[in-house]
Amino acid sequence: AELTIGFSQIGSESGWRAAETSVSKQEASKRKVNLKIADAQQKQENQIKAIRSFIAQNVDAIFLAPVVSTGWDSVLKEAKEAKIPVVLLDRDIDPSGKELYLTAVTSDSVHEGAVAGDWLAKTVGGKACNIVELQGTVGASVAANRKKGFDTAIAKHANLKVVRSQTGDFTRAKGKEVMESFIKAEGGGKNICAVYAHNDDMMVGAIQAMKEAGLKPGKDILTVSIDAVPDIFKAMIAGEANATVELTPNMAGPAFDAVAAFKEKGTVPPKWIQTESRLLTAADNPQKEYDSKKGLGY
Amino acid sequence: METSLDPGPPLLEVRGISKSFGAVRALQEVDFTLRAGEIHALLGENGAGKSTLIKVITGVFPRDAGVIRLGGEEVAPRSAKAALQAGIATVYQEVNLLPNLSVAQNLFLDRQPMRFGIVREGEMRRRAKALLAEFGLDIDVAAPLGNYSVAVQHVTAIARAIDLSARVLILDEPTASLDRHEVEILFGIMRQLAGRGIGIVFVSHFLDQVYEISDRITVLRNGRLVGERETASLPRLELIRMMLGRELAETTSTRASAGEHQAREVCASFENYGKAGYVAPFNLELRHGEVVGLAGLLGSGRTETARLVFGAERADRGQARVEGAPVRLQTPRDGVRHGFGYCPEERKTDGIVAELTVRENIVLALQAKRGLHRPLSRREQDEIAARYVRMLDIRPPDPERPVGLLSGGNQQKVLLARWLATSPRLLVLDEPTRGIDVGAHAEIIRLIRELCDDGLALLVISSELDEIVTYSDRVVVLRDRAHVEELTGEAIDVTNVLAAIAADGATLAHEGRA
Amino acid sequence: MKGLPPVLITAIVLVAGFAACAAQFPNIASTRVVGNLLTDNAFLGIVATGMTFVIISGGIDLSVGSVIGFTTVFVALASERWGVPPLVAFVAILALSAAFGAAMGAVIHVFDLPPFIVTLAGMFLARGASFLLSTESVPITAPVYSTVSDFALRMPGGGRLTAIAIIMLAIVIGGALLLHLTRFGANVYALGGSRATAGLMGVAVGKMTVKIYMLSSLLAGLAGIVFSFYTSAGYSLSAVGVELDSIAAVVIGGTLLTGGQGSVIGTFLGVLIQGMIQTYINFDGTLSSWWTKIATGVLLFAFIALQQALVTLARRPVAKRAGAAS
Amino acid sequence: MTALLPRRGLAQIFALIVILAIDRAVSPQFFDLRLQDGRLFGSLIDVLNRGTPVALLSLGMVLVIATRGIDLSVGAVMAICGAIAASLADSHGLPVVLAAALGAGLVCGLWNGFLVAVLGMQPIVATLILMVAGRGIAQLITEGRIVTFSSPDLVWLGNGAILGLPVPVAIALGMLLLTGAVVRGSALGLLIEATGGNARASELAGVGTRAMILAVYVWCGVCAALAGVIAAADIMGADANNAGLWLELDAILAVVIGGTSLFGGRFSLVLAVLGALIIQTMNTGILLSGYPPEFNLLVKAVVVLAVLLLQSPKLSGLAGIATRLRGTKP
Ligand SMILES: Nc1ncnc2c1ncn2[C@@H]1O[C@H](COP(=O)(O)OP(=O)(O)OP(=O)(O)O)[C@@H](O)[C@H]1O
Ligand SMILES: Nc1ncnc2c1ncn2[C@@H]1O[C@H](COP(=O)(O)OP(=O)(O)OP(=O)(O)O)[C@@H](O)[C@H]1O
Ligand SMILES: [Mg+2]
Ligand SMILES: [Mg+2]
Repeated sequence: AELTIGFSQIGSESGWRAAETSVSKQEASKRKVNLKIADAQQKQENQIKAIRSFIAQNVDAIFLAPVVSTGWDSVLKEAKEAKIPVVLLDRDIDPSGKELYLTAVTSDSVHEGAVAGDWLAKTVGGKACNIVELQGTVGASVAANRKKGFDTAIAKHANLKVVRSQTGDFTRAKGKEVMESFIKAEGGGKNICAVYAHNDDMMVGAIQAMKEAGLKPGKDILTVSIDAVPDIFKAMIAGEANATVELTPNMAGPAFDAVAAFKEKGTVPPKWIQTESRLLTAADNPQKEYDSKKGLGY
Repeated sequence: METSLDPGPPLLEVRGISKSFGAVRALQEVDFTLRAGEIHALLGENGAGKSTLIKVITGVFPRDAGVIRLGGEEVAPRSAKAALQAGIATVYQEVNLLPNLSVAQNLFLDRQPMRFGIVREGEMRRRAKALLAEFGLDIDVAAPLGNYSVAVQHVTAIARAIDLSARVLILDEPTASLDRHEVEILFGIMRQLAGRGIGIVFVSHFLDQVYEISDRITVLRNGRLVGERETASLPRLELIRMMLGRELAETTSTRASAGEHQAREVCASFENYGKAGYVAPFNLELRHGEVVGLAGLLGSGRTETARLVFGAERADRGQARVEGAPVRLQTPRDGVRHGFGYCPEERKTDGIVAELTVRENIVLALQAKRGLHRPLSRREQDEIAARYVRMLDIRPPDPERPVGLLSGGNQQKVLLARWLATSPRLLVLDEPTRGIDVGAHAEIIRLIRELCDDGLALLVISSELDEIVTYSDRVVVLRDRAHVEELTGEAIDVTNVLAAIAADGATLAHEGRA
Repeated sequence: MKGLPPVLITAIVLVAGFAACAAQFPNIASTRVVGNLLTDNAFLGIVATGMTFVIISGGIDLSVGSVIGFTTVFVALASERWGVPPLVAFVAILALSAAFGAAMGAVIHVFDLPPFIVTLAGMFLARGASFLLSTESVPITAPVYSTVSDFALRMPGGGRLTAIAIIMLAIVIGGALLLHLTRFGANVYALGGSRATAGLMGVAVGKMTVKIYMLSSLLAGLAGIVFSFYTSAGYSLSAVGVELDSIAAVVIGGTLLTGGQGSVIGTFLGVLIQGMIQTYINFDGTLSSWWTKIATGVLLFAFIALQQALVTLARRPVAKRAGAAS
Repeated sequence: MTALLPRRGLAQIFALIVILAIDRAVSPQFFDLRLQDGRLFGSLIDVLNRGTPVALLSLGMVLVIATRGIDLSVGAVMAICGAIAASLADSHGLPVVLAAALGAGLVCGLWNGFLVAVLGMQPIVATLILMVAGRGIAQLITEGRIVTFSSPDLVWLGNGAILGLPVPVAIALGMLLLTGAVVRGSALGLLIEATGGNARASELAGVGTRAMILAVYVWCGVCAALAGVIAAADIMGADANNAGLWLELDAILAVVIGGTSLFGGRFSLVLAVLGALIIQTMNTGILLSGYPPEFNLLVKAVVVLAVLLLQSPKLSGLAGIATRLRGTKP
């Protein structure tokens, strides 16, 4: 029988998120799943409402991309009572709720930060390097995790130091504005050796700021960021960006398969289906990556 | 009027009060004494400082200097609430009640009858009804006050204050929008309260009323005390001289004869003009150089007629003509475009733009008439403003003062100036002399005559029959939202107008005309 | 002044909307959905009740969303990290938020500043303070929480009337009584009519202003506690934008933003109307993110326009009869 | 010239100077300026450049607020117009792009004005509708992506320079002069202030209050459109999700800091723009200070309150100084 699945999506706050939504739709139509998407406009209360209305509609399964890690217990309990399996996409929830969902298809955002940090440590080698950091939205768990992973990775290297860290709200415009002031504050950019941004969008903005200040991003200042959206590959092709860590937008695909197997054969999937966090640099054929990602709705 | 010879301790004693607003010295060392059981008139020109003195006494304005004693004890109320608690109840000059609350809530705000922390709505309404009944007002006290006319609102404010007054009652121009009948009722109640030993301060520009009701008079001029007299021993001319500081030029009535007015050209005419549920259809001709007065009781439909004529309200039947040509009057803009002007009766809400300066208020209608793309230069504005400030003696003579800071009478003059500046062909004045002092009153009546001589057509509403009779060439009498009678020439006198207003069955036949 | 006709109209609009939705998705007409509507909007109903008082008095309170956010973080940290019993934390946070509101009211009155801006600063302040407390979301494990969130009255048809929904209904009823039956309530309307006039009539304007903002913040604090029950967590970014939702609910409920008119029941209906728009969109489930926003806007417009039209229709004959100045 | 720069600007200018001084204290190179590729470069220029969108928004917002209205939709309108500009940029010439974007802003303004002036809705809800739906429309245009472009003309609008001044700053300056000329050069200013001060009285004096209200919302829409185009040009892409997000609050804040009452009436264009600069000077200072971002909002709250208290008529000390200064003037 055709499955009806409700997907409580966070919103469309970034290109990556839009791509995740459109890839989910593509994957659903591939598998002839009837996918109902409720967009929560970044609000947890809207997500809870959406889940409740999915339960009221008696869907076959619920996908949840949780905007925050806590606060899902009671609504997920309701889903459990109604015998509707829940799959978490993209982000994990608080450990106390482990038995309330079927599986979680997510990347490890601490790990992502660590991958970025390790790359930087390796690239810089032994020379001293002042890093500036563009954080995501204050309070967002992804931002905190990506910071944590990165900090742990560079803590092992005394020559690496984060000298400035401000929030760029995950957006291009703020990324550019914050980078502008970092450049002013750090002697016109001469004291900066690398930029780490919690997502590619902020990095694209920061690259513009560096160019406008007469600096050569990618050469004068190294860049590393996370997500792997098409535009960062464009910058790599132009030699203006150095590295990014991929976060795949295809979280729904594995989730559909897990639900189908569970519904048909009763196979219980592992609690965590971790997606790969690939490091991509200028050496990894950015043109090819760009072409393959262009049409995904970023 | 005979007053007791026993001096007694004064109930309210004010000594050496001064108050300045920036550079304007509104009060300078003013003394004022109110005895228990007396009705004390506080008089002066517009802007003399009467309202300011009252607000200083009740703590609305902090005073710069001076002392206030109540029953011999020094008091310093710092808010209206404190004054109320001390036993001073006040009706301020502008109707100061809340149109969004019900009549009953207005009467009992902050002192509602309570039980277990809950307002006893029924009890409150019953008491409200009883209170208003004393003024012959039988209205739905649960309806919002804003649904009622200014007159009703004013009566409500007075009723509230009277009910509150423990020792002192202050009434700042309470009679400005009341008709004779209601004034009579008010005076009756005031005498009764005075008889109980309450001291009453009464501000008015109607000298007849002052002589009728007051025991003593205090006169202010330019923020200074001119003097305090027994009413009985103060001749009227002497009083006017005290107020103005000069003699008042006599106004003479120069009414056109019946034949003369027929000969004049029609400026605007309205045939079978009306709006369902608003005013019954009427015929009205307004001629150049002629004053038409509208007389009637409160709520008889005078304001409604004025609004229809100007275009502030849309008629649903009939035909309007200007200089013989048919026109459509659907918005005030249409009226203004055809050279009409309209001074509304509710000055505060419909007239002035309080925050703007005197100059800006004066040029507003002219500018609206000229349109956006032809702005008046600052020089032209200054000239116009200066001209009318001089002509109408607006005080203080500072065109850059926000109009909201002017005294009530002076605001009225600014409104008049606004329309005069547009050189209108027809001017509709709704209660133009309300709140205007004797001097200015005479000035405005003179002005009305002069304007007519220059060919202006005037439609004037006034509750002052004497006044209407003085300047009108024709008087249209309204009753129950219909035009019932038209008096011309020699037929115009107070008795005839009163008869037409009062006649019930007798003139019903005329209604067929409408 | 009691605003009964507008309330009735809002109620009619709500019922009509509900019927239209149920016609398309029969599942909507169930006690389950109604129960969800009450539970999901419990915190909104509580803040909107407070907001009603503020708006009727002629003010506005933009800080409520942030106060909710702060409250959730405070309560979570208190019970999880600082070892304070939840009930003590509740009392503390209610006192704190009341003091916060009182302070805003005092600033508004004493310095004669526009409430919009003072409470905007309050919004920054409360949100900023919650960032300082914790930027992470903190799960709450205290036993009270599971007890309260598990409690529910079963309604026929599988619906659940949860504890927080009951709290909200109680607040709405209490708020309505306070507004319509007490001297305090009358003074709120008086302030909205005109602050200056209310002062001249003997209302203690300053005290009232302080009390009104205090009430609003207090209810925002309570809404924060309810929110923390709702999610069993404290999070500094929770309830972002709730101030706009609650203002919209108040206004949809027939309260005039200029003050002086309105009702708590109307606000409650406004909350339900908003909740229903969202339920409808969730049931539909085919809308992309952008169509969701567009549809919300269009439905908002439809409801307000319908309401406006009904109010105008309802007023017309009355205006004629009284000849009242419009 | 009291019309353009009223006497009451003292508190704002004082506030700006104090914040500039604080910025200098946290960042010693704050006042450094140098020429870089024909464009001035330095923190001061950043303040002007980054302040441009809010300054443009506040130019429209101040007129709306003067009529006793408010426009919550400006952020969404920015997003719509930025999206339109970005989608057309690579296929059409700059005039077409600008015409389309500004035209869209105008239509948005007309819609708001229609709801307020003709249907008589309360401004805050009327514009809330477009605030919610508008961002959806913008995302519909971009399909949720960041639409990038490379048209050098449009990019120049964001990153070019005129006489060393960034183009956006020059545009904002131009708009200030244009708005000032239109509003104070015609009778519009007076009629808007009258409408906001007392709409009933103005209507009776023959002022077309509906037309005034419609006009200010339209102008506000056009200003927002321009801000949207500049924001898109700045990052060479239209970010429908984030462009102009929450900027309506900043614009309102700027207007209020500029001394215009939310209850309508008297307004000042120059002071509204000054308000925008005060906000941006504070924001840039926060970025330069190096404090952790958790403090941003707290600092903002404290500064906003301080600036407002400075203006409060009740702060008698300062008021006394002001009147004395005013009194000594001839
Ligand atoms: N709030 C205020 N701010 C500044 N000036 C004021 C204020 N209130 C009154 N004035 C000024 O004080 C003077 C006295 O005004 P007041 O209202 O007391 O006059 P009045 O005698 O009541 O006149 P009227 O008969 O016209 O009511 C006037 O010049 C007026 O412009
Ligand atoms: N004494 C009264 N009792 C009850 N209602 C009244 C009274 N006087 C006026 N009203 C109400 O106020 C409404 C409007 O009166 P309005 O002021 O417009 O009439 P008017 O003829 O212009 O009188 P005026 O110009 O003398 O105030 C009337 O339709 C009536 O409902
Ligand atoms: Mg007076
Ligand atoms: Mg009348």
